[in-house]
Amino acid sequence: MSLELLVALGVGVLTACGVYLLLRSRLFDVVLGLMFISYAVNLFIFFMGRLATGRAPIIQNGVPATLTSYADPLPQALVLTAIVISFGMTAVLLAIAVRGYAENGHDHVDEDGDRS
Amino acid sequence: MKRMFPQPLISAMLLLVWLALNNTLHPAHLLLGALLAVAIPWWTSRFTGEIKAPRIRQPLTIVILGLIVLFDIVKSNIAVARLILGPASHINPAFIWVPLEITEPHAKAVLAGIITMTPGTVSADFSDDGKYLLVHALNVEDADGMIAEIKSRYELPLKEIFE
Amino acid sequence: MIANLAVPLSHLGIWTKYAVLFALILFGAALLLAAWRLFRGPDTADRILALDTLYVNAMALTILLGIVFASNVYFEVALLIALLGFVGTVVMAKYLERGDIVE
Amino acid sequence: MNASLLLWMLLLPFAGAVLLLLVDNNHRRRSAWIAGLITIAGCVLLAVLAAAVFDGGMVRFRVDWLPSLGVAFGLRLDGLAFLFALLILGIGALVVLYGAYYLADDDPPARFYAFLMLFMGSMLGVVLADNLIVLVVFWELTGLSSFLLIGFWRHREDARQGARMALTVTGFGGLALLAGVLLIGRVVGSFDLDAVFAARAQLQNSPLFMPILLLVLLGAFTKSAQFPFHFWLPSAMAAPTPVSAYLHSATMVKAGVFLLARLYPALGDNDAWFWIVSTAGLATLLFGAVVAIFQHDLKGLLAYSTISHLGLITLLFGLDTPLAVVAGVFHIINHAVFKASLFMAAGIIEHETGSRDMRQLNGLWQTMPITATLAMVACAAMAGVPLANGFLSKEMFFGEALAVDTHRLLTFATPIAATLAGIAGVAYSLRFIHDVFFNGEPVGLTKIPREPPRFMRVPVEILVVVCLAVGIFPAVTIAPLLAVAAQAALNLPGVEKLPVYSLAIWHGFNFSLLMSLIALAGGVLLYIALQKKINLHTITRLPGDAKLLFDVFIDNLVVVAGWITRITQTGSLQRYLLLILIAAIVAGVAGVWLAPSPAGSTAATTAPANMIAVAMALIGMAASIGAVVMYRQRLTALILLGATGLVVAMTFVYFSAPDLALTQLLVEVVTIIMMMLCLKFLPAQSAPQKNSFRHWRDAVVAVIAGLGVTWVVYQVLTRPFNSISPYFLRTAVGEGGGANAVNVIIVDFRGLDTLGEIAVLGMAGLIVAALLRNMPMQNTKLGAPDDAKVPGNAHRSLLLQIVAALLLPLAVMISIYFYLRGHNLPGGGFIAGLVFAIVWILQYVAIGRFNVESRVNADYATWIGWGLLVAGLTGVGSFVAGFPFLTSTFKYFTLPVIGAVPIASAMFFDLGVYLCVIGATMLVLSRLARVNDPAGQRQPERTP
Amino acid sequence: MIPLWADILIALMVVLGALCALIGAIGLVRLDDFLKRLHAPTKASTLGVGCVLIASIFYFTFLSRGVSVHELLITLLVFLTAPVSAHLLIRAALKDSMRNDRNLPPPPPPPNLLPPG
Amino acid sequence: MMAWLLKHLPVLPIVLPLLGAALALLAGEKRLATQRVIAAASVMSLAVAAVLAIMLTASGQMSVYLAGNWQAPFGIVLAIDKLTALMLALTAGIGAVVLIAGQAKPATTDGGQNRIDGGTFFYPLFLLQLCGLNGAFLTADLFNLFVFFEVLLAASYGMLLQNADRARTNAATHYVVINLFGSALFLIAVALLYGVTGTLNMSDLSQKINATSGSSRGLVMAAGFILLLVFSIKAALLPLNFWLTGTYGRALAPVSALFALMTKVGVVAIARMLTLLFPEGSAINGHMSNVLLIVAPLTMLIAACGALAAREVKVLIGWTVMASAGLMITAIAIGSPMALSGALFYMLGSTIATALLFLNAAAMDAPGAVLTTGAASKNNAWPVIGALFFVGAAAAAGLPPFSGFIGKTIVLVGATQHAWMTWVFYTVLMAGLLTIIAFARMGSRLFWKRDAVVAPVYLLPASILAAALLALTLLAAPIQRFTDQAAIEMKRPQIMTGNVLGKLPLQPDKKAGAAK
Ligand code: NA
Ligand code: NA
Repeated sequence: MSLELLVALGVGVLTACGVYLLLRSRLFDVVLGLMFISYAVNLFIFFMGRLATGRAPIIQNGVPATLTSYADPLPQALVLTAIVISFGMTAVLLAIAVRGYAENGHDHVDEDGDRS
Repeated sequence: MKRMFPQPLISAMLLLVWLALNNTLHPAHLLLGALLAVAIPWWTSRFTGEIKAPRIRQPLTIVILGLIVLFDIVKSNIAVARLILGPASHINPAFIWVPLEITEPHAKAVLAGIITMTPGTVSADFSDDGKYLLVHALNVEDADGMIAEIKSRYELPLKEIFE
Repeated sequence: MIANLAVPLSHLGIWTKYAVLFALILFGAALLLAAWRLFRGPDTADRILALDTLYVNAMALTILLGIVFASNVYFEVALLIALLGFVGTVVMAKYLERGDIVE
Repeated sequence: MNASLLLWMLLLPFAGAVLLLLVDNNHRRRSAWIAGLITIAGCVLLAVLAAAVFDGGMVRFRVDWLPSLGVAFGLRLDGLAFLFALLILGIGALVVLYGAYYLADDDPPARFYAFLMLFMGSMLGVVLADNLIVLVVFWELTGLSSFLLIGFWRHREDARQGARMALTVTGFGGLALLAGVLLIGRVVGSFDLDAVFAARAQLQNSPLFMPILLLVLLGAFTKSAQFPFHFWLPSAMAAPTPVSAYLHSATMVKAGVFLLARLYPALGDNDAWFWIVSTAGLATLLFGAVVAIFQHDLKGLLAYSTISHLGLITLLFGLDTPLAVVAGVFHIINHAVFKASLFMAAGIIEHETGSRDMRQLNGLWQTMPITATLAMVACAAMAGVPLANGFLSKEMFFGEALAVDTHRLLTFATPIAATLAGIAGVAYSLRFIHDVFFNGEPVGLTKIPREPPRFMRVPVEILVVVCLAVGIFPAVTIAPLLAVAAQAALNLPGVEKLPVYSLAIWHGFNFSLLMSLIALAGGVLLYIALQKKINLHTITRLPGDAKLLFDVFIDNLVVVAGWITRITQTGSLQRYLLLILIAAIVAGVAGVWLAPSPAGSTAATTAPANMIAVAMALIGMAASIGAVVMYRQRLTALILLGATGLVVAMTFVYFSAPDLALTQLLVEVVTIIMMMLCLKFLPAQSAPQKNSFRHWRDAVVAVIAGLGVTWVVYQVLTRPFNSISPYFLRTAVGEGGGANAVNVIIVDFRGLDTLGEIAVLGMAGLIVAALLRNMPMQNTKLGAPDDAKVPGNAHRSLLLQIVAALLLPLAVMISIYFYLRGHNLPGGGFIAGLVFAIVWILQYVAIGRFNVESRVNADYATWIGWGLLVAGLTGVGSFVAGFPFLTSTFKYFTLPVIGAVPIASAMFFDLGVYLCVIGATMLVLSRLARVNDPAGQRQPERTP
Repeated sequence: MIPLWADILIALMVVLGALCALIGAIGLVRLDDFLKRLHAPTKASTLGVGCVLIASIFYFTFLSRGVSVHELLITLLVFLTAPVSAHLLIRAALKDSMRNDRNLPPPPPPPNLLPPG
Repeated sequence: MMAWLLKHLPVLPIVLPLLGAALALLAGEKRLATQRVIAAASVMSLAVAAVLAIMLTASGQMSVYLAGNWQAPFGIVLAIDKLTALMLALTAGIGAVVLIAGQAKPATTDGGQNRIDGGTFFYPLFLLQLCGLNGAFLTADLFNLFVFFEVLLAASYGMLLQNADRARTNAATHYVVINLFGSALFLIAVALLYGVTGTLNMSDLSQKINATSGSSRGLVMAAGFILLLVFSIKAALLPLNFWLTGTYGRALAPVSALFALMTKVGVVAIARMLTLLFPEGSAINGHMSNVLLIVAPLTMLIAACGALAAREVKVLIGWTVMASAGLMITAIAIGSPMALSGALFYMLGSTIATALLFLNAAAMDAPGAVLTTGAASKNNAWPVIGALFFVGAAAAAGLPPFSGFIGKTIVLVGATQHAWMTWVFYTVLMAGLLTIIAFARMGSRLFWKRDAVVAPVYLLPASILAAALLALTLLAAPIQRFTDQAAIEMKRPQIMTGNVLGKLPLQPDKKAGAAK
C-alpha cells in the first residue's frame, strides 16, 4: 500500500463518518459530523499540495526554494484559514444548539421533530 | 516592590523559561525575557486568589529532593514494569490515607505530585480538612511502611523547603 | 517497507538510525494499544485515560520525528501537545466528575 | 411643440393621480374637480392636436428609453389613436362628473379618482404607443389599474374576486402579448410600429408567424372578453357603476379590439387571421347575445351585451376586408357611446332604488320617466333601431356579413349568425326596457325610486344626444373622425383612398335592411315568447358558468402549488442535507464522467506506507468509526473525536506542517471544551433513531461520499504538480520578511484572507454572546439538577488550582513567544491567542467563573473590537506610504547591546489577530460557561 | 558529526523511551481495573517522554553546535501536569463508578472521621 | 484627495465597514447613538465609494487593486468592473435603507428592545455583513471569495438571530447547518482546483483550466460542478432552495430586507463562473449552461407555485426572491449579452422590490405597532402600507411600470436567439402569471378583506425603495446602457484577465527592509 492511498483512505473514512453523523437527527450529533467533515476537508485541502515528509516550509539559507525542498506552503495557509473559520462556526452552531434546546425542549434539528 | 514583582519566584522562572524557549543567552532575549518576566505576573497574579505565594527556605534541599525523586522514578518504574508484564494475580492494590504534617498548599501539591510521579502510587485526593492525602497504591504489602517512607523521604524535605 | 520513512536519514548516527526505526515501531505498537483501550472502554474514565496516554505518546513521537527530520520546528508541537493533553484530560475528568466544567 | 403637448396629454392623468392621492379623502368635490379639470385639460390638448391629425398627419413624440433594446418611448397620435383618445377623455370626463354623484359618503373619493386617472393614463398610453413594448407596458398598467378600480369596494367578496379574476385573465393575456411582441421584435428587428408595418411580408412569411399571431390574439381576446375568456367581465361588474361605464364601454375592453385594429396592417389579411379572429368573434357575438337575455342583474345584462358587441367588432376585423375594418371602427365608437350611457342609466337606477335586480325593478317609468326615456333611446341604439347610431354600424356589419364569399361555409353561416345575434340583441334590449320600466310594480325595494340629482343625469343626456346625432346626421357628425381613424387602422398612406362606404341611414331596400328588420321583429317575438313560455324571472342559474370553472381552476392550482411546495419543502433538515449530498455526489461524478477522458494514466510518485503511518491511520480511522458507532454516548463520542483530532494533528506533523499541527491541536481542544460546556446543558445521550432504513440509507450515502473523496484525493496525489507556490518560497524571506512561508502567506501575501477570517471569528463570539442572552431556561435539564452537581467547595481540587495558577504565567509566556516568532518559525497570532485563551479558560475550570470574572476585566467583546481595529489600521497604514492596503514593510533597528531588532508591520497585523482570537474565544467560552446563570449573578465561593 | 558515544547514548535513550511507552500501553491494556490501569501510563509513558527528551537534547546539541535546552520545558510541563491529570481522573472515576454502580473499590473514609477506637 | 480615493477605491468598501464594525464594538453596547453615527458614516462613505466605482467604470476603466502590493496570481487581487460597481452600489443602497429601517421602533413583540438596532451587536454585525458582501463582489481570488462568503454568512447568522426567539433559532439551525456543509463543499471544490491547476486567482485559474487535458479535465469539471452546486445553494436554485423561505420569513424585517441581497451573491458568483472561470467556449460551460437552463426556469416555476400556495406574506416574498434568482440564472445560462444585461437590470429591481416588501410586511403585521382606534385614525399608515405593497408586488411580479418588467423583457429579448427560447419564454411568463395571481390573492386578502389601524413603521425606508423602483424605470436608458456595457465586459473575460494579471506592483523601494 502506498502512502498516497493510505492518506486518501483516511480522508475518505473521515468524510464517511462525518457524512453519516451529519445525517443524524440531533443537532449535537450533526455538530460532531461537521467536525469530522471539517477534519476531512482540512486534510483534503492540505493534501492538494501533495505529500512532503520532513520538509516544513520554513525557509533555510542555502536550500533551493522549490517544491522539492519544501512542502507547499499555500495549502497550509488555506487550511489555517479554513480551520479558524470552521472553529468559529462550530461555536455558533453549538450556541444555537443550546438555545434551541432551551426554546424547544428537545435537541432535534427540526422544530417539531420530536412530534413526528 | 511588591507591586512591581508580585511573584518574584514566578518571574525568575519565567525568565528561565524564556531563555529556554529561545535556546539562547543573547542580551536582547535577556532583556526581553526580563521585561516579560516582570510584566506577565503583574497580570496573572490576580488569578491566584487566596493562595499565597510560597517562600522558599532551603534551596539546596530542593536539589537533593529532586535527585531522590529522579532516582525513585527510575527505580520504581522497573518494579512497575515487572508488575505490568508479570502475572496479574500478584498485584494487590489498595487505598491508603497518609496523614500530613505540612500545611502549606504548595508543599502539599508538590508532595501529591511526587507521589504520583513515583510509580506504584497515585495521589487521589485530599481529605476535606486537608490533613490527609489519599493515595492509591498498585501493590501494597506493608501499608504502614509505605506511609512512613513517604513521610520521611518526601514530606520531611518539603517541610524544610516550604515551612 | 514498514520502516521506509521516505526521508534521508544520513544525518543520524548509525546507532541512532536503527534505534529510531525500532523506536518508531514500538511507538506505533504503543499507540495502537492505547487506541484499543480507547475503543474498548469500558468506563469513560478508561477512555479519558487512554486519550491522555495517546497524547503523551504522540508527544514523544513528535520529538522523535523531530530527530528523524533533523528539524527543530516540531518542538513547539510537542510542547503544545503536553499542555493540551493536560487541559483536555482535566476538562473531561471534571465533566465526568461534576457534569459541568466551569462552575 | 405638438410632440410635447402629446406627452403632456399622456402625463396629465398620472400627475392627477399623484395629486389626488395627496388630497385628503374627505373632500369629494375637490377630488372630482381635480379629476375633471385634468380630463378636460386632456380634451383641450387633444383638440389642439386635432388639426394636425385631420390634416392627414400624425403627431409624434420620441425619447430614448431602452436604447439597446431598440425601444424608444414613442407616442403617436394618428387617426386611430385620436379616436380612442377622444373616447377615453370624452367619456372619461362624463364618468368623472357622474361619479361625483354616484359615490357614497363612505367611499373615499380621492382614491377613486386617483385610480380612475391612473387607468385613464394607462389607456391613453396604450392607444398612443408608437412602440410595441411601450404598448405592452401601458397594457399591463391598464390591467393593474383596473384591478384597483374593480376592487374599489374592497369589503365586498365579489369585488375582490372580480378584481382578481380580471387581473389574472388580462394579466395572462398581457404576458402572451408580451411574448408575441418579443417574437415580432425578433423577426422584424424593431418594436417601432412603422418598422413593424413595413415588415408585414417578412412577418407573415416567418415561421414564427403562427405563434406570433396566436400570442397577440390571446392578448387581444382576453382583454376584449372574447369567448372563452369572457368570464372575467361579468364578474367585474362588482365595480362601482362609473367604473363599469368607463371600463366596459369605452376603454378597457376596447383595448383588445384596439390592438386588433392597431396590428391589423401587420398581421391581418391572411387566412389564419380570418379564421381565428372571425370564428372567435362570431362565437362571442352569439354567445354574449343569448346569455344576456337571461341575466337578472342589469349590469350583468349589459356585461353580456358588451361581450356580444365586442364579438361583433372582433368578427368585423376578422372578416378581413377594408370595409369591414371601417365598420369595426365605426361600431367601436357607437358601442362606446350607447353602452356608457346605459351603464350610467343602470347606475342611476341602482343609486335611486338600491337594486339592480330586474326581478325587483319594475315599473320605474312611473317614478323615473326622464331616466327611462334616456335609457330607452340608448337601448334602441344597442338593439340597432334606425335613427340611433347603433343602427348604422349594424347595417354595415350586416352588409359585410353578406359580403363574405371567400369561404363556402361562412358565406351562409355569417349572415345567419349575424341575424340571430341581432334577434337576441333586440330581445335583451327589449328586456332592459320592459322589465325595468314597465312589467308591473317594484318588488321589495329598500328605497323609494325617484329621479337622480340634475347633474348626475347630464352625462347620460349628452351621450344619448350623441347617439341620436350620429344616428341621424352621420355625415356631419362622425364622418371625418371615422375617416381618419379607419385610414389609420388600415395604415393607408395619405394618398391612398379608403374603400367607398356610405354613412346614410337609407341605402334603399337591400339585404342588410332586411336582416335588420328580421332582427327587430324576431327580437320582439323572441322576448314575448320567452316571457310567455318560461318566465325569465324564474331562471336561477345558467349552465356552464365559466366563472365557476375559473374558480375551480384557481383553487386546484393553489392545491397543486401547495402540493409541489410541500414536496420541495418538507421541513426536514435531514432530507435537505441528504439532497445536497446526493447532488454533490452527482455533480462530482458527472464532472468526471463528462470529461473527455476520465480516469487516465497517472504519473504516480508513490512512497510506500510505513509502520508508524499505518498505525496512525488505523488509530484515526478506528477513532472516527468508533465515534460513529457510539455517537449516542456523547462524552464518549467527544473523547473519540479528540483522538481523531490528535491523529489529524500528527498527520500535519508528519507531512511537514507544524503550523497546522499547532493550530489543529489548539482548535480541537477549545472545540471540545465548548462541546463539553454545551453538554452540561444538552442531554448526555442522543435519543435513539429507530428507523433502521434510515441508518442503512445514510450509511450507504456516507460510504459513497467517502469513496468519492478517497478517489479524488488519490487521483490528485498521484499526478504531477505545478503551482504558484515556489514564488512564496522564493520571496518569503527577501520580500515578506519572514522565514515561515506559511505565516508570511497568512499575514502578507494573503493578509486579506486573514482579515476576513478574524472578522468571522469575532462575529462568532458576538453571535454566541447575543444568542445566549435572555434564554428561556424552563425546558432544560438544568431545571432539575442531578446528583452530579453537589453544591459547595469540596469538589475544588487544590492541586488543580495550584497548577493552573502556575501554568498561567508560563503559558502566557509561551503565547507571547509564539506570537513574536511566528513570522520566522511555527506560531503566529492565532496560535498565540489560542494558547492564551486556553490557560485563561483553565482558570475558569480551576477556580470557577465568578472568581475569574471578578478578578479581571472580562469584557471580551472589546478585545474583538481592538483586534479588528488594530489589524484593519495596520492595513490602512500602508496608505500613508502610498502603497496598497496591507503592504508589509519591515525594518531593522540597531540598538546598543541588543543589536538589530526587526520591526515588521506584519507583527501589528498579527497583533490584531492575536487580540481578536483571544476576545472571540474567551467570549464564546465564558458565555457558554454562564448559560446556567445568564445574568451572571452567581455568588462567589470561597476557595479552600 | 555526532560522536559515537553520543550516538549510542541517543540510540539508547530513544529505545528506552519507546520501551517505556510500550510498557505503559501494555499495562493500560492488560490490567483489569481502572485504578490499576491508571498507574501504567501515568508514569511509564512519562518516563518514556523523559528519555526521548534527553535523546533530543543531546541530538540537537550536537546537530546545531549549541546547547539545546528547551526540551526541559516540556519536562517541566509534564511533571507539573501529570499528577493533576491522574488525581482528577481518579476522582472522576470514583464518582462515575459510584453513580453507575460499577465495581471500583470505594476508598475508606479518612482516619479522622473514623469512629474513635 | 480624489486621486487618492480612486487609487484605493477597490479596498475601501471592505475596509470602511470593517473599521466601522470595530469602532462600533469599541463604543460599547450602551452607546447606541455613537454606534449609529459610526454606522451612518460607514454606509455613507460606502455610498460615495460606490458612486465613484460607477463613475470610474462607466468611463470605460477597470480598477484593479493588488492587496499587499503582490502581483497576481500570487497575492489577492480586488477588481472593480462594471458588474462589481453595480453590486457595490446596490449593496450601499440597500445598506442605507436598512440602516434607516434599523432605527425604527420594533415591528415585533419580542425582546423587550426599544429599537431594532438595540438588539445585540446589531451594528457591528450589520457593518460586517456589508463588508462581506462587498468583499465577495470585489475579489478576483477564488479562495478569498470563500473567505468573504464566510464573512457575509457569519454576519447573516448574527443578523438572523437578532432578538432571537424560538422561530428564529429554529430557522437558524437549518440555515447554519446547510451553509456550513455548503462551505465544506466550497472548500473541496477550491482545493481540488488548486490541486490540479496550482493557482487560486480566477483569471489565472481560467487560463490554467483551459490548458488542462486528459484525466485532469475530469477533476476540474468535478470541481466546477461542485462549485456550481455551492453557489446554487446560495442562490436558492432548485432543488437546493429549501432553506430560503424559513430563513427570510423569520428574521427581523430590516434583516430580511438586507437578506434580499444574499441570494444575489450566489447569482453573481454563478455569473462569474460562467463568464470568467469557465467562459463560453469551454466544454464545461456548455454542460453547466444546459443544467442551469433546466434547473433555473424550473426554480422559477416552483417558486411561483410556492408563492401561490403561501399563506404568510413573508413566505410569499421569500418565494419571489427565489423566483427572481431563477430568472437571473436563466438569463446567465442563456449567456447572450442582452440576457446578461437584462439579468443585471432585473437584479436591481427585484432586490429593491423584495427589500421593500419585507419591510412592508413587517409594518403591516406589526402587533406592537397597532394603535388603539380613535386617537390614531389621523395617523393611520394602513393605506400607505397598502400602496407600498402594491408597488412592491407589481415590481416583484414584473408588472410595468416598475423595473421588473423591463428587466424581464430585456432577458426575454436576449433569449429570442437561443435554442431554448420556447422553454424560457414559457417558464418565465407562466411564473410571472402565477406570481401575479399569488400577489393579487395575498394583497386582496391582506388589504381589502380587513382594515387595520397601524402606526407608521418603516414607511420612510420603504418609500425610498418605492421611489427607487420608479427611478429605475424612468432612468432605464442610462442604467441599461450601463448594464449593457457590463454584460459586454462580462462576455469578454480577457479584459478582466488582462487587467488583473497585467497589473504590476508598485516597485520603487517597495520593501524597506528588503536589503538585509
Ligand atoms: Na323587472
Ligand atoms: Na503585508
